[in-house]
Amino acid sequence: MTKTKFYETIDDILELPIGTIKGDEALSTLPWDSLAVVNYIATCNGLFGVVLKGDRVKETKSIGELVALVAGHVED
Amino acid sequence: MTKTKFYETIDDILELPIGTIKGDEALSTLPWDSLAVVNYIATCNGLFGVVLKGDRVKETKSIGELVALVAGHVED
Amino acid sequence: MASLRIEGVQIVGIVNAVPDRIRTQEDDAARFGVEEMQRVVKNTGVTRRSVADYLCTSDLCYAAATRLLEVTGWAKDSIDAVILVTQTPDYPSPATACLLQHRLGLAPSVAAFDINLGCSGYTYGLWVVASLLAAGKLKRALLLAGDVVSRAAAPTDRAVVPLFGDAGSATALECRADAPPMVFEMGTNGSGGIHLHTLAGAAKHPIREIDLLERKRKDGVVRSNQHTYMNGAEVLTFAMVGVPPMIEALRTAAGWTPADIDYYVFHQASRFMLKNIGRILRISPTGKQLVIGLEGYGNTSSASIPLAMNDQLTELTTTRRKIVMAGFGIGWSWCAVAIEMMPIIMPDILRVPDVLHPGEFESLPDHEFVNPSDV
Amino acid sequence: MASLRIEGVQIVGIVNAVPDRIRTQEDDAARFGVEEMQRVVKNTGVTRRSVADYLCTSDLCYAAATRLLEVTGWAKDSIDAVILVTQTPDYPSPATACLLQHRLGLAPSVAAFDINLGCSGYTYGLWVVASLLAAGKLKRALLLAGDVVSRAAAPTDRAVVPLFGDAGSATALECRADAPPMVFEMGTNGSGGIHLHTLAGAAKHPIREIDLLERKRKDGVVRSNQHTYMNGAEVLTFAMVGVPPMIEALRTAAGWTPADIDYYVFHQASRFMLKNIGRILRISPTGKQLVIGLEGYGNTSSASIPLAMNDQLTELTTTRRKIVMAGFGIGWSWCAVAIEMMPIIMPDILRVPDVLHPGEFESLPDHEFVNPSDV
Repeated sequence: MTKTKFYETIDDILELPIGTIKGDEALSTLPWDSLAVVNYIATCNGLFGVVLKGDRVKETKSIGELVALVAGHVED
Repeated sequence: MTKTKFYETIDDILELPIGTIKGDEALSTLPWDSLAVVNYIATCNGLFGVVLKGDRVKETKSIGELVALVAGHVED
Repeated sequence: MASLRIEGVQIVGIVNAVPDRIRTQEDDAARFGVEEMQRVVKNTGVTRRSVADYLCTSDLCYAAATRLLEVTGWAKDSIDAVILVTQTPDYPSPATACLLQHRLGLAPSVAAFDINLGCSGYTYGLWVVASLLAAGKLKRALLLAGDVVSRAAAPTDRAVVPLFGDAGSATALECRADAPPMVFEMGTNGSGGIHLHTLAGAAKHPIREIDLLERKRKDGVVRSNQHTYMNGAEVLTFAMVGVPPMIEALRTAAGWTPADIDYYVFHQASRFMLKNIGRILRISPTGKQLVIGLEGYGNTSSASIPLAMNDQLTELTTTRRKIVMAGFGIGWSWCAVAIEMMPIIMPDILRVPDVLHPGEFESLPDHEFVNPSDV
Repeated sequence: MASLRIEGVQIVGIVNAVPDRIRTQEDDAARFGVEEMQRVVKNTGVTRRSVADYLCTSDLCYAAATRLLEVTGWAKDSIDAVILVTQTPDYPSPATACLLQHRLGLAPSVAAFDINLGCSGYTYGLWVVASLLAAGKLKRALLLAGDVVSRAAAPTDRAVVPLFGDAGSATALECRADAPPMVFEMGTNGSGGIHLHTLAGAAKHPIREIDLLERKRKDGVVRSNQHTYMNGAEVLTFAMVGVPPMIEALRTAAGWTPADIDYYVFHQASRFMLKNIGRILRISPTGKQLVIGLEGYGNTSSASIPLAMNDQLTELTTTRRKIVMAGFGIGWSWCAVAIEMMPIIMPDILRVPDVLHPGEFESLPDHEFVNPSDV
């Protein structure tokens, strides 16, 4: 998946207008809550078959770190 | 069913030697208890398809009265 | 198993019944606060629920089954089996389905039993009843599925109370040689059982006095051990991660492309869960393929799938439709089915007066204390 | 229905497990008196019972199922379904079968649910599992049937305590094209539900403090509302009047003459009941056709039929036999089956150490009180 498309997926998860996420946001500036964590995990599972650990996702601080968790599935 | 055969069935119900019941016994002289009542009801149901009421069976005082409850199914 | 196919069984009719007692968002706001309820409703999508203060699963399913027999015109002695799926039976024993055999006036030749499942219960029930009909070449069966979850919830549990409603359903199934096949996909992961359970009240944990105490617990909820425990985040994770692959496997097994499917009727867990499962499955959020019918009823556990169809898909009474149903939850347990439904009989949702139906067991003289002062 | 026939499913093996804790007639005499126990034993035929102070249905069925997988050599991932029949589950929810999926290490693709039935449960369970296998063309299933009735009885109830034992069973069933048919006859009469029930602990009657009081009742028994209530005379009447016609109907449906039948394995309710049902059916009291296997185990509810076969019919491991099984009781509910059994795998009855298996739900941190002094 392209990075742009994946950012749009995160827009979807966070119910933001498509094109909001640019890739350098800190999660503290976004509506990133426990529901979003679950949503992100389930979405990556559905998109890539990757099973992310909840604790690892909760530790992340930025969109960049989130994308790094599925590196290899998202094009640079 | 013949009367003799039916008396043998009652022997069976009461766990008495075959030939014990002659037909004129009072129930008070026999091991006639609540289990025997249920047994008699179930046996008449099995033999004749007759559904006897528990209260009617409990009211009886003698073998003669018991047989009268299934008159028509036991030959005179 | 991977998936399985049942031939020659058809859904003929569905009736749903809910209590006539309504709790609104405003009612809940009085307890939980206006802002909290706005946040809750945004996630759950539930603005009002039908809840029973008095009605039991039996009462709701009795109302639904009685109406179902009327609208189908099925003679009582033509029914071969009545199977109840519930996690909130009337009594620990006997099975509520046995009591309903008598109350509905069905013949003593009817087979009856209860299956203890919740959110996965309706689709599991369809599987069991369809199998019994097909394997035994029976004629007709009633599948009853219902729960009164609201009665098992701690009154101040804000994760449970504003979300759950009560409902009972009755589904008429019949053997018909020309019925399209039903394709099922199901499974179980008992390691998730801990996240949604009732602790006390059966053999592992009979109720002692301490179990009745309503006390604040480490998760912040005030409840007794007789109340339902739910870890919402775990339920959400299970469903969102587990359901999409199940649906994909089912579509493959049924030989259906995503475009073939008219409707997805999932267990109505919460709007958030449904929307995001739909997103992961790439079901268009603007179309009507993904059925969401919980706004007026809440999550009604084993009754939620038939209730959502009744609420949202009245066209099923006139039109042949390809439907994917999926139940998932407590256990963890899940079951999905792909059915091409012929037009069914489905009258309006019944509203049952929420009055007490005294249990006949309670009035048994044998239960009376010998010395009435011994209380 | 009148009766029905399932084709292509075979019983491959049976394992039974009982607690290693034994209560003898002498132990019971210490509570109920020597003469009373002589009278009781004369009727029940039970001189000792295996009872669990700690083991649950899950533990006994787990032991039986584990051994069953060993002796059949069945791979865990070859099992398609695990169905538990019990009226004494571990928890009100989720289903104990879901927890057993995890504990047994079965694949998540396994279907699992509980059926709430007691004395009629084993034969009902055979019907359900055979139907699921036949209709879905599944490969293999485990039918678990077990109860810990002794744990639900009031300790001083002399009608219940000296009669009931605890046991769990596991039966391996498999689809085989050449399996002889199973012919079933079943039914329900919910008007009898009142005579054998548990009053408190579900939606109709949640437990309050008053329900926990162990008090003498009008029928002379000291019990709480959480204990099992039984009207023995009504149970006896139901069984003795109802079972013989069911067996006659089944023999007709199966096309078997009385002479064709090698063994009658009825629910082991009590010796009195079995002997007299046998008498009404004209089964010779001196022959071995009527299987009575309750002397060492008591009435073990849903496990009593497989346990009696294990105790009395070791020849089933080597010899093809025509068997009539019949379960009947709580509900009222009844189910009989005529099966020509191929030789089965059936190792010795397991004796399971009666030790506590702490429930994982109890140790969940979320259940802890915030203020530990709040007890």
